[in-house]
This record gives sequence, C-alpha cells and structure tokens, in this order.
Amino acid sequence: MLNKQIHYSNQQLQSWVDGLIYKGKTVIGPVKKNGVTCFSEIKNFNELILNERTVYSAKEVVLPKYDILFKFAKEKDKVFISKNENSLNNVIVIGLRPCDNEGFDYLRLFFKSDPDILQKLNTFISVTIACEKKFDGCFCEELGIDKNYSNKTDVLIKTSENGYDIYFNDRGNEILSPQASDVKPAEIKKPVPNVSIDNKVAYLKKLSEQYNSEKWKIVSMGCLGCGSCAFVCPTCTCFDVQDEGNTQNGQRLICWDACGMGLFTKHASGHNPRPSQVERRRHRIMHKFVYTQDTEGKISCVGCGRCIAACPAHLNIYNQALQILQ
Amino acid sequence: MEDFEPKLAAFVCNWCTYAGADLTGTSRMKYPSNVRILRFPCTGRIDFMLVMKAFDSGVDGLIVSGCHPNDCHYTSGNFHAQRRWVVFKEVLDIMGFDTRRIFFTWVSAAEGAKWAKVVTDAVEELKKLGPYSEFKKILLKKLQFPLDNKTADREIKTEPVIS
Amino acid sequence: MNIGFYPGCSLTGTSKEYNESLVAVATSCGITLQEIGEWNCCGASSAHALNHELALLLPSRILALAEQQGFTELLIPCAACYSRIATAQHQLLQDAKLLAEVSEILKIKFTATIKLFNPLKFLSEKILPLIEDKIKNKLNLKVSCYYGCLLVRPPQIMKTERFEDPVVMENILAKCGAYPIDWNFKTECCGASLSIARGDISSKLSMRILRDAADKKAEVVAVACPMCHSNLDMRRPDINSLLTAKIDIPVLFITQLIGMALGIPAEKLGLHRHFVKNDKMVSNVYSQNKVECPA
Amino acid sequence: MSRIGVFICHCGENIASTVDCESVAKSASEIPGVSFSIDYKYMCSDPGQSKIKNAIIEHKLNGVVVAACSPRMHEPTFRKACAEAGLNPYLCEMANIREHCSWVHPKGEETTFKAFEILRMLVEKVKRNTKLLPIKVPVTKTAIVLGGGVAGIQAALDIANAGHKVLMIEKDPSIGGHMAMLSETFPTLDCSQCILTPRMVEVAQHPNITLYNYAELESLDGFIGNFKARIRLKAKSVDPKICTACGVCWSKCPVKKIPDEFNTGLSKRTAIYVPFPQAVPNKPVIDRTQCTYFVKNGKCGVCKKLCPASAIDFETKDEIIEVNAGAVVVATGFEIKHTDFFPEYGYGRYKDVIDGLQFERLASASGPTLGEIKRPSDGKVPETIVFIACAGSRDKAKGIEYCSKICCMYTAKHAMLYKHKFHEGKAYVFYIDIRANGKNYDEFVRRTIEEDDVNYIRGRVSRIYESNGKLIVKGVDTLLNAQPVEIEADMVVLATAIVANADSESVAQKLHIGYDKHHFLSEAHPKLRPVETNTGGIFLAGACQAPKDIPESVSQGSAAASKVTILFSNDELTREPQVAFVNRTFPPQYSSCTGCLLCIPVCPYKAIEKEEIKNRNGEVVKTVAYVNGGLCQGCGTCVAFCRNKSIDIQGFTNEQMFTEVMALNF
Amino acid sequence: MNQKINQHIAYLMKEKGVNLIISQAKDSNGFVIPHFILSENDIISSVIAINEMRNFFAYLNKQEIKSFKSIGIVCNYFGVKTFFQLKFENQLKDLELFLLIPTDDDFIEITSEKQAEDYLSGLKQSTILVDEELENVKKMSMEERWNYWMKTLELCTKCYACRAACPMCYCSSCTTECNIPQWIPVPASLHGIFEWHVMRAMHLAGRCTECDECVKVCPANIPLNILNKGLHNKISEAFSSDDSSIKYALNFFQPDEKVDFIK
Repeated sequence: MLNKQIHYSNQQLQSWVDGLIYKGKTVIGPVKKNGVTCFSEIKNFNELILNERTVYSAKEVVLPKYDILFKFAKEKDKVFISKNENSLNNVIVIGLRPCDNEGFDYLRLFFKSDPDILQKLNTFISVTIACEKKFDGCFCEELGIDKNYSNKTDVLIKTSENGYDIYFNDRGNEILSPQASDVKPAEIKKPVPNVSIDNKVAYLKKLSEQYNSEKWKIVSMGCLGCGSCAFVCPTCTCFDVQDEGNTQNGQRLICWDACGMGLFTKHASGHNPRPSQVERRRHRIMHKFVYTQDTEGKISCVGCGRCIAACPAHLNIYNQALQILQ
Repeated sequence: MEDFEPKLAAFVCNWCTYAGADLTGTSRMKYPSNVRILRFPCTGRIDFMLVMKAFDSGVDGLIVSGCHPNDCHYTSGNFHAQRRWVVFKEVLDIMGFDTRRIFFTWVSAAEGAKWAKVVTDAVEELKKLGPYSEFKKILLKKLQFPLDNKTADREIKTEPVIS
Repeated sequence: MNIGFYPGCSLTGTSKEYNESLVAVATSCGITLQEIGEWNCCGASSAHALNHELALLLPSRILALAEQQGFTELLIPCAACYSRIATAQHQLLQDAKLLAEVSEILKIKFTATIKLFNPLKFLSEKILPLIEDKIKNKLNLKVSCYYGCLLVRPPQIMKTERFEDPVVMENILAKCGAYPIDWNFKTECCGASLSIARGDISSKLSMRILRDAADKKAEVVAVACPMCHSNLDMRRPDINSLLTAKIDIPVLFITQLIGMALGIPAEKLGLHRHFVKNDKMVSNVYSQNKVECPA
Repeated sequence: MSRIGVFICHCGENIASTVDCESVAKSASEIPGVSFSIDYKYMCSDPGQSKIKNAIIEHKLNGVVVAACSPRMHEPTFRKACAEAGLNPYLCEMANIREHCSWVHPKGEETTFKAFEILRMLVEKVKRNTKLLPIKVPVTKTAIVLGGGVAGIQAALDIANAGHKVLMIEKDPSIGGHMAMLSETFPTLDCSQCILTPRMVEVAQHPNITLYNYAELESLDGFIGNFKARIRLKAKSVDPKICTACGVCWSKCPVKKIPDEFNTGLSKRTAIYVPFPQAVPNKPVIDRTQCTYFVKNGKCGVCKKLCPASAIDFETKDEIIEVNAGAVVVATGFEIKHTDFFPEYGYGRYKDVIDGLQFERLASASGPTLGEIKRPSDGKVPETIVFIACAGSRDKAKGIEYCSKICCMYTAKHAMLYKHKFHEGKAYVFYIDIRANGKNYDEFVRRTIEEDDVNYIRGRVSRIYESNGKLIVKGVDTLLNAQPVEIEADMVVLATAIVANADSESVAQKLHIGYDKHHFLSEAHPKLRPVETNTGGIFLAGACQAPKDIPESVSQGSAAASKVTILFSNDELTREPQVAFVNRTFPPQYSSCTGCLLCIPVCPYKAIEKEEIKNRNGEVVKTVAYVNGGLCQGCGTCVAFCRNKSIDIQGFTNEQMFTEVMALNF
Repeated sequence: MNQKINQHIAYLMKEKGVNLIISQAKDSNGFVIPHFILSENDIISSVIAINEMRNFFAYLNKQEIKSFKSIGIVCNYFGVKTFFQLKFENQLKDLELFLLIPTDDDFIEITSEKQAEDYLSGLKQSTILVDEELENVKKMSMEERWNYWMKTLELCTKCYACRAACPMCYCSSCTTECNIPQWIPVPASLHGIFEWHVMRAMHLAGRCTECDECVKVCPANIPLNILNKGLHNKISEAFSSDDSSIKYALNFFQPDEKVDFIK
C-alpha cells in the first residue's frame, strides 16, 4: 500500500537513480536500442526514455524471449543436470506504467502455481511513472485502469509543479531511504471504483455468446498469423520448450510462442483444431477478454495498445471485441 | 597462434574431388589431418544450409570442392552450385561472416597433388586466422560444458535391447 | 543535308580530280561536304608499318575532332584513309580501357561511335536514291569496276557485302546507263604498297588487271581509290612495255562517270587530269544530247 | 533403437601401420547405438565378410559401418555381403580410413582419433539410413531407329536379328542415305550400290523391321524403356500396296524441270519420282511442292489417269501415328557444304566448280552421266581437274574448325577414278595434310600418287576465276620453295566440309539430348560412352555425332544396337535407388511442395515434371513437382535447390547429411 | 481511393462478380492498413500517395481469402511486380485477380501476366537498386559489419511478421517448421536469428520484388531489405549476361561461365 510520500526535484531523481546503479543494484528501464524502445539494464540515468511507451513490454524482464531451463550432460552411463539459477534479487525495474503493473499483477495470478517465476515476479522492485496523457492506441481507461494511479507498485512517481511527488510503500522505502524529515503520509486520491467498469467486463463476457457469429471472419481477415502481437503483449505467457545439443550433452530452453502462428496448435497427426486465422484471432480475443475471467478472475488485457502498434495491419483488439458485440 | 589446431571440414563431390582425395591417398602424399571429408553425390547437392550447419557444429573452416566446369558427371551440377555460391557468399559478406574461411575449389579425380595442396593451404590460412571465436560466441549452446554445479539426476543403463 | 568530310592527302594532292568530281556530284544532289577543321594525316602511308601506337592515335584524333565538331556522319572518300580510321574505330570500340587512354592522350573526350562512310557506302546510300531522275547523258559505255583491296579487306571491319565479288559499283553505274561487265580481277591487288620499292612488280600486277579488262572488251575502268587509279593510269607506259598489244582503256573515278551522267561539264570533273587520254570517249558521251547542263 | 555393427579393417598393414585399429574398435563400441564392434586384418577377404554376415545374424544388426578403404572400391562388395546376411544393402556404409586417413597422415594418436571421428560420422549417418529397394522400370522391347543411312540400317538389322521389333523412320522416299549416292567406296573401290542395296533389301524384308519411309519423328516423350513417339507419315499420294512401280507415271509426268536432290542438282526429275533405281521401297512419291496438281490446285492429274493400278490418290493427308518404344537409336547422318558457301571460289557461280558429292554422282553408273566424267557446263570430258581438299574444314574464319575426316580419302578416290576413266587427264590435288589413318587407307593414297600419277600440291588455293572457258586456279606450292601456282583447269572439285543436318538442333530438342556448338549430337563421354547420350535409352550412331567414314558408321551402328539389346536383355530395368522423390503428406496439404516448379530447369536429365494431384472425383487439387524415377540419375541438385525441402534423395537424404555434418563436432 | 477507382470497384462487384477487394486505407494514427471491401457500402474514399501504398499480396496466401476465388487488389508498381513473379512461379492458380493501380486521378487495371509484363517493361527500372543503408554497411570492414548485424539482429524475437507479410513467402510448410532435421534453431538466440535471416535472404534471392513490407512490419525495425537489395544487385550484376527472357537466374546457367573466387 503506498503509504508514504516525498518530493524529489528533477536533479534529485537523477542522482537517486545514479546512486542505485552506483550501489550495485541492476536497474532495468526503457532504453532505445537501434530505434526500438525496450526494457534493458541501464548504466546511467539519461539512457532512460521516459516519455514514450516501449515497443516491447516489461514482461521481458521476468520471461525473456528465451531462457535456459537446465543443461544436461551424459558421462559414461550417468546423466547430470545443472539448473539455471537467475533470480531477480536486487533488480529494480524503473519506467513502468500503471498498465504494466496490471500486467505483472495478472502474471502473478497466472503463475501462482509456478514457484520459480512467481519468486521472480515478487522479488524485483517496480518503480512506476504515472501517465499524464494517453499514448496512441492506449485504452487502459476503458478497462478500468487509472492511468495516473497504481497501487500494485512499490514506488509511484507523479509529476508535480517543480519535480516529482513520489509515493512508496515500505519495499520502496528501502531503495529510496529518504530522510525522515521530508517524508509525509501519502494523501493520494484513490480512484473510486466506478461501477460502469464492472458491467463493461460483464458486457465483454457476452462475447462467448457470439462464438459462432459470422463477424469473426470479417474481424480476422486482416490478421496475417505472425507472432508480433503476442511477443509485445505484457500478459502473453505462452511458451515452447526446445532441446538443443547432441547425443552427449545439451540444454533445455523455454522460449516465447504465439497463438497467432499456424504451427501453435498443429498436432503431430497434422490435424489443427484452429486451422485458419479466423479461429486463431477469435481465440486471442476470447482469451484476453473472456477465458481469463473464469480462470484468473480478471480480463488479461491491460489496454496498453502495444499489440496495435506492432501488428502489421494495426488491428485494434478492443474495437474488434466491441465490433463483435454490437 | 601456432599451437592452435583448426577444425576443418570438406564437402566434396563423389565423382571428382573424393576420387582425387583417394588418389592423394594411393600416391601416399601427406597433408595435415585437421580435415574431415564428407561425401556428396555432386556439388549440386551441397546445400547452403549444410554449410551453415558445418559452422553451427563448430568448425573453423570449410572446403567446398567438386568437378571442374564441364567435367561434372551429371553435366550441370557444378554450374548450378557455382551460381548458388555466388549469392550465398554475397549474403555472408553483407552480414560480415568471415567468408575467407570457406574455400571454394575445383579438384578433378586426377589432381591428387592439388587436393593435398588445397588442404595444406587451407590449414595454413586458418592457423593465420585463428579460431572463429566471434561466430562461436553466438553458438552458446553446446560449447560451454562441462556443467558448473552438476547434480546426478538419474542413471541410465545401456543394456542391449533385443528389438 | 550535310555530312562531315575528310579529304585526306591524296584528294588534295595527286587525285585532285577525285575531289572535284566528288564535290560536283554531291552539290548537284544537294549534299554539302563540310570539311572537319584542322584534320591531320591518317597515317596510311607508313605509320601502320612503323609504329602501332601512332597508327592508332592519328586516325583516333580524326574521330575525336569529328565528334567534337558535332558531326554524326563522316565521309572518307579515300580507301586507304577509310581503312585506317575504320580499323582504329574497331579497336577503340572493343576495348573501353584503350578508348579512355586514347582520349586521355588526345585530351579530347569522345566515344568513337560516329558513323563512317566509305565511298561505296556513301554513293549507294546517299547519292543513288537522289540521282534516279537526274541522269542527263546515258553513259552506254562498257565499264569494268575495279575495287582493289582496301575497300573490301579485312572483311570483318569493312563489312562489304560479297567481299570477294562485290557488285556495289556495278549497280550504281548501271543506273547511269553504263553496261558493267563481269570480269575476274575486281578485287585483285594492283601492287600499290610496292609501287615505290618494287615498281616492276606493281606494273606486272596492274598489267594483269588491265589485260583481263581488255579481254572482256571494257571501254573504261572505274575505280574508287586514289592508289588504284594512280597505278592503273599513271603507270600505263610501263604496263604497255610489258605487253605486245597496247591497252589504252582510260581509268576514271566512279564519281567522274556519275558526274558525266549527270551532265556536269568536263572541266568541273577534272577529266583532263588523267595520263591516259580520254577526250574521245568523253566527247561522245557528252555529244549524245547537246543540252549543256547548267553549272 | 539402432543396433549398429562396426567393422574396422587393418587392410594388412595399410591402415594398421598408422592407425591403432584396436583402440578405434574399442572407442567405437562406446558410441551410442553401436552394439557390436570388432577389427580384423582383411575385412574384404572371405573370412572378413563372413565375420560381418555372422555378426548381422547373431546380433540382429540393423546397420553396418565398415571402416576400411574407399567406398568407390568396396562398397558393392560389402553391400552384397550384407544382403546375403539378410540386411538391406543400403543400411551398410563405408568409412574411408585408408585413402583419407592412414595413408596420408603419420602414425600417431592424432591419426587414430581422426579415423575414429570419420567412423563416428558414418555411424551417425547409418542411424538415419532407410531400407531401399532397387527401382524396377518395365522395358518395351521395341527400338526406334531414326534415319535410314548405313549406320541406321546396320543398327536396325542387328537389333532385329536379336529378335526385337524395330521401327525405322526415314525422311526421304528411300533409305540408303548418302552412301547410296556414292560411286565406289575407298579403300577397296567396291561399288557402293552393290554392298548397300542387299542390306537395304534385307531391311525392307526383315519381319521384325517396320519401315516408315517419307516420315519424320513428330515428338518423343517418356523415359528409358517407356518412350512414346508420335511419327508423322508425310502424304505420299501413291498407295505403296497397290502400286507395281511400272514407271508409267514418272515417265509421263509433265513437270520435268525439278533439280534432282539425289543427283545433287546435276539432273532433273519429275514431280512424281523414285529417287534412284535401287530405291527401297521402290515406289514413287509425289513432291507436293512442285506437282502442278497441288501448286495450281487441280490443273494436272495426268499420272492419276494413266496409272494402270490406279494407286494415285491426291487426297491423302499427312498421318500421325503413336508408337511405344524402349530405346531410340539416332542415325540422322550429315550434310555437306555446297559451293555457294565459298566466296573465294566464285560464290557457286561457276558451273564447273562442283562439290565431292556431285563428283560422286558423275562417277556413279546410275548417275546423270552414267559414270562418264563430264563437265556440267558443256558436257565435255575435262582434260584437267583440280581437286581442293579441306574446302571449309579446318578453317576458323568459316566457323568450321574441325577436320571432316573423310575428304582426304574420297578426294584420292575421285582422282583415281578420273584417271582410270580418262588416262590422259591431268589431276591436281591441293591439300594441307593427308589424313589417311584407316586400314589400307595410306596405301590407297600412295597408289593414287605413284601409280595413277595424280600430282599432289601441298598448299591452299586462294582464288578461282573463269577466263575464256578455262577455270584459272590460283594456289601455292609450299614444298617447291613456296612458288605461286596457277593451273588452267577444266573442272574443280571441292572436298567441302561435313556439317550437321540443318534440322539437327530441332531433332536434339525433340529427343531432349544435347548437341555441341556445331549442332552435332553430344555423346555421353567421348572415350568411354561414345554411342550413348546423357538421356537414358537414347543412343547415337554414324555421322550425326561427328564426321566419320562408312566403317566407323557401321561399327557405331552395331555398337548402338548392342547397347539396345543389353537394355532389352531383361524385362525390367533395375537401377540404383539413389533417386530423388517429392514428399507427400496428409490430405489437406498433400505435399509440402508449393508447385512453384522452379526446380524443373535444374534437372540435367529432365526427370522433374508437373503432377496434378486429383481427389476422388477427378478435380485437380494441387499441382506439385514429380520426379520420374526412371530418368533421375541421383545428382541431388534439385534437393539443395528446393526452398522448403520438399524434394529429398534416397541415400543422401537431408536428415542423413544433417546428422553427418552435426557429428563433425562433438 | 480516388473517385474513378471506387466507381470501378462498384462496377466490378456488381457486374464482374468480384466478391472481395483488398483496398488500402489510413487508420486514425496515419498508418496504411488493409481495407477489405465485401460489398458496395464498404467502399470508402481515402487519399494515399502512390509511394506510401503497401503491398497486400501476402493476404492471398490465406486460405480464407483464397476461398473468395475472384478478388480485386489495389496496389502500386511493387504489387504488379509481385503479381508477375507469383504468376511466374505458378501460384495464384485458381484465383481470378483484378489489379487496380491508381495513377494521379485515374487508374490502370491489370488482369493477365502479359499486361503486367508490358506495364513493368514500360517503367524503365534500373537493375541496380540504391539504398544508402546498404551503401554504408558495404563500406564497413568485416568486423564492423558483423558487430552491426549482431547488434541489430539481437532485438529480433522471431515473431515471423516478416515471413507473414512477405507475398513471396507462400510455402505451406516453411523450412523453419521442419524439425526432422531442425534446420533453424527455434529459440530467438543470436545464432538462431542469424541462420533464419540468412535462409530468408537466400530463399528470396532473385525473387524478392523489393516492396519493403518486411521492414514496415518488423517490430524490431531490422533493416531486412538491405539483404534482399544486396542480393538483387549481386544477381543482376553477376549474371547480367543472361538474356532478358530468363526471369530467375538461379535455376539457369550459361555454358562454361566462370567465377573468380573458385580456384
């Protein structure tokens, strides 16, 4: 719960972040690599890009595009395995947005039965920056996410007259270690839950009635079946397991997979339960807005709009859902 | 890099260069033993993917050799191969791959001496160039063993299974 | 209609009549021959025997000048000059590096793609279509057309049709009312290159040519190359010394014959400049129809 | 689970001297999948092979790797041994640790390790090998002989005598080709007609040979053993069955001015004609391009009215028949350059400058002058004849740089014939080199020079021109200190160059065989396979492959015939299964091949065709590539070419080569 | 699209029985996106500059779109080039296509391969393509080029958007999907990415129509087209002596042609 509040000037914020790096913490934030904004470790404050929404989401920090689960080697007639320990302790992820935090919150629900990933999700310290304006394609408000408040973070930074108001909880306190003097109890206007969101979510649930409607054909016509929407989405968690190596030794890798691609649901027999893009697009929209309501109790789309920017045909998942429902 | 022993593979066509290598053997000529020869029916059969797989399996250099133009047992295999290599070499050059490590030659069945020379020169050149470490850096998978903290997981007895 | 013109040394020297008759015929057909400025010797006489580089540079300079002065077509009436310039052009077009080198030496940037005309091509492509209706006097002379060597050889460069037995002059003169005869020495060598060193051999070779023309009852020999003319005409006394029966068949340039057919007065055609007398033959050509054609 | 046997050979001392075979055998046994590994002194010996056979049976091996010499040497031996032990021979591979390892490297641990690594690569490959069976292709035991010259006749007779059906296709009205036009033949001067006509009659009467004269090959499809040919029978307008060849028609035919091709234009023939008296079949044919009935639509018809057997019918049309054949022998012969090809010899203007074939007709008893050598211009007997050898041949400027091989011989023959017929005549021969390299050939030329005193002048002729009735031949004699020579001759005979038929390019394209830059048909290998072509089942004989004389053409005819009889010796053609195949998958996709068909031009043997996959009710569902196993020789160029790996080749599949390459590192 | 094209689209749908038009439109943020016209009232008029237009031929690889049988496509010069190349490779078999190429206020309609060829030969296009990114990559030394590519390829996540958007990538089972043997490593490790992009460039060599769709759709904006353009230049320069009737240089060869780097 964000119970404390302090005020930093521009300069203070910069020296705070540089201080963290100096203290040996790994600070990961949005940087521009070769024209593409993504989350990666930074060496000093001005590498950070804080005024744009990143192309790739922060999910990359917890679930990298490919990760080594374990390595195995065979000597004589014994097989040896070495697990890959990469935990996220003293990692600080800065530059998150309220929608990213909602994404992480969903991931915590999704991976509640997977100790390794859950442990990763709970160890890193998140520093969120509230959004003043919506980036093009954002529709977090329509899904009930307040763009300038998030209580699912350790530190919340809001711009104010000459600097930043920083609200933090006790985990945030460790990394901020502010002087007691300028700490004030946080008076922050918690957003009042408005009822229209709940019936919006219920309204979205009606999508399952439209399951066999002809409109899916029209909606999915623009989808080419690539994986870019899944790979930029903060809440997409599908993965593929691959073994690489030779008869003596090798390693098992876990890497991203996307339901949009044709091979995703192809059975060894050749049968494909979702043979064309119509079924695949429908599955994606239903999964984001309907299926997770039953399994995780909340819709898994956080309205960040990254998938709209990354899609070759700029399909808007939310508008399409509404279009189906009319 | 004197003590470095390059790992060299050779994709050769069965009718000319393989026979040429046989002739090098029958005339007891000596050449360095770093090379491993793989037999293909024709240079036309040598796929650019297999060349990439050779470097994927960690070789430092590769000899690709076949019949001289117009000598091909299948009349035109080497012509098609030649055109493919022009394009393949170009894409590797653009990508900055070290194409000096791929030696394209024609060795006929009668040129035993030339085969020995090709292998010796190739090993010489690779010793100068050293191991292909940039490429091996991205080959992270197989080459970083033995395991750091290994825990015995299970034992597998390989007793003969009567199928 | 005008065309670049490279007279070369012989047309301004020993074969002045070839120049006069050519200009007369051209002007009467409305074609102005525009001489290219500061042209130099084409190196035909000795250059190509002594120094290959000089043999290439001299004609290349002519090509460069013509192109620089904006000509797209160039008439080269003398067979020797044409052969030198055409060979140079052939070499330049085949080797871009050589062309760059040459234009570097000459300090003139040129592409050597100018269209060259040897006398036969010029007459058949430019003059023949125009003189159809301008014929005043039918020549009705038995004429044997002598091509010599440089106009037809080497075939890859000269590209003359039926280079062993050409018929270009025959077609033109037939249009002028002459009766070309079929004889065997059209492209035999007249010994021009030995005319100074071994006059006796060139006399013998020229004699054989004239003897065959005489056998075939030719009344005049038509030539299109100053060297052929000088050997068959100027050397006539030595030739006759080798023969029992004298041969007094006159040797005229084809442009002179065409000029007579067009009715151009004799003095304008330089008919009086020949060693072998031709006034009797000329007078009965002009006498057929009294009308004098305006100058 | 693969159970592979590894057999390491010492090859006496050849391998054992530098490779420690025991340790290789021991370390080989540790390779996963190897369940039996021994080394032995002589693997290829009988005891060695029986060791392999016993091991296969005893250990139930499903893969064998023999580490010994080069597979080019003993692969068949070891594969046969495995087959005898019941293991599919294509599950046996050889690792070359002799030529590629023991012989070329010094003794030492390094060489032993290399031998082990080579062995390991092959073990990995064998794990991916699959059982293969040789390909069986049915053979239609009928041969097509294209061309009725002496080579074709010889081939047809040999094949027919071997008991197989032959279809001979000849484009002229009669068979006999150029040999029928000759007078006598060198070196024995026996009359060409006397030795050829019996053979032609034998062809006509042979029960196994069907002769299609005045016919051309329209198209040829299919592959070795299964060709489908369409033959165009040109309309003869005379029904050979009814016609008795009484001769009324060609004697009464009003059109008499057609230059007779058989007599090379020296005489004229009628529109309805028999090419020459001994023609086989001896039935006339109407030349529709000249006959006034066809040219001036229906004006004449004299022959039809006068024909006692009323065998003439103007309405017959060209007919196309379909035949099946197992092999094709191409014996389409040659053409010679005519005098108009030579500018320096007068562009063909002078009537008395003739070519060798015309001289043959003059010398032939059935020729226009009944054997008398007479000048075509005025019919007088020439007192002086100049023969010019190498007219056009061996001349880069004329684009014919090869030697036409037979002109030296027939020029000597012509000179000898002329001198025999006209003793006082003077004969000169201008030559560069005399090439008389056959049996009794040089003796024949020496006889011409010494006994018939034909004088041979070594030098080229620069020009010929006519001067008051005489042909002035200007040449040079390079032996008499290079004096120019001028001969006044009455007649000049040019031994002109032999060139390929004008239509040889289209014939080669119809048969899908290669041809060189002179349009002669290309043999598979100039020394080792001179009568075969790169396309299976198509053979060459005679001058269509290159200029050659009668003995060679006849022997090539027999050689091609023997190749055909070998092919027909068994009902099925078995071939190495190293053949490409396009993959097939479950229905909606049917095959991973996208049907882009860019691979078709890649195959040197034209073995890849388009195939339309149809569903049960016949609609075309997908067009994909199809490899014809009969034609594919297994080079694999298409496999490396195909983008999405839809074509693979048995014996060197993608998977086998992949594992072999990946086994490189370990 | 301009007025004339819209009228023609209406005409096509009414008379010619065309039941799908793949047109182009601009969305709210100005991106050019595909606009599918199934009936007259879907027709909208939007102004897109000719060089801004995209190449949506990749949609023809989708089974659902193929089932429309008779389709119209609004495209530019690259679209026609793609159409010609696909026809040359025997694709678009059972499809009836109407290509609509907008000129300033009018349009050109192309339906057959012949018309496409004439249209293409009309526009004198240089065989050598100039691309300054390719130029400065070529200027680099080998190590610099390698580092340049390792840095740019590092961001690739193998989402295969480049393969999905490319009209020439129509293989029903791509080699990346072949796992016996596993030619291309599946995970997006640097090595897997390197092999994928080399294979993609090789498979497009001589076939790519340079419509740059792959660059437009790549979320990691990797300059993929400089590989294709580099190969295009190499092919047209190395095999320039092939005569013009040869459309694809890699399955053809000239008798005894020589290459310098093979000793």
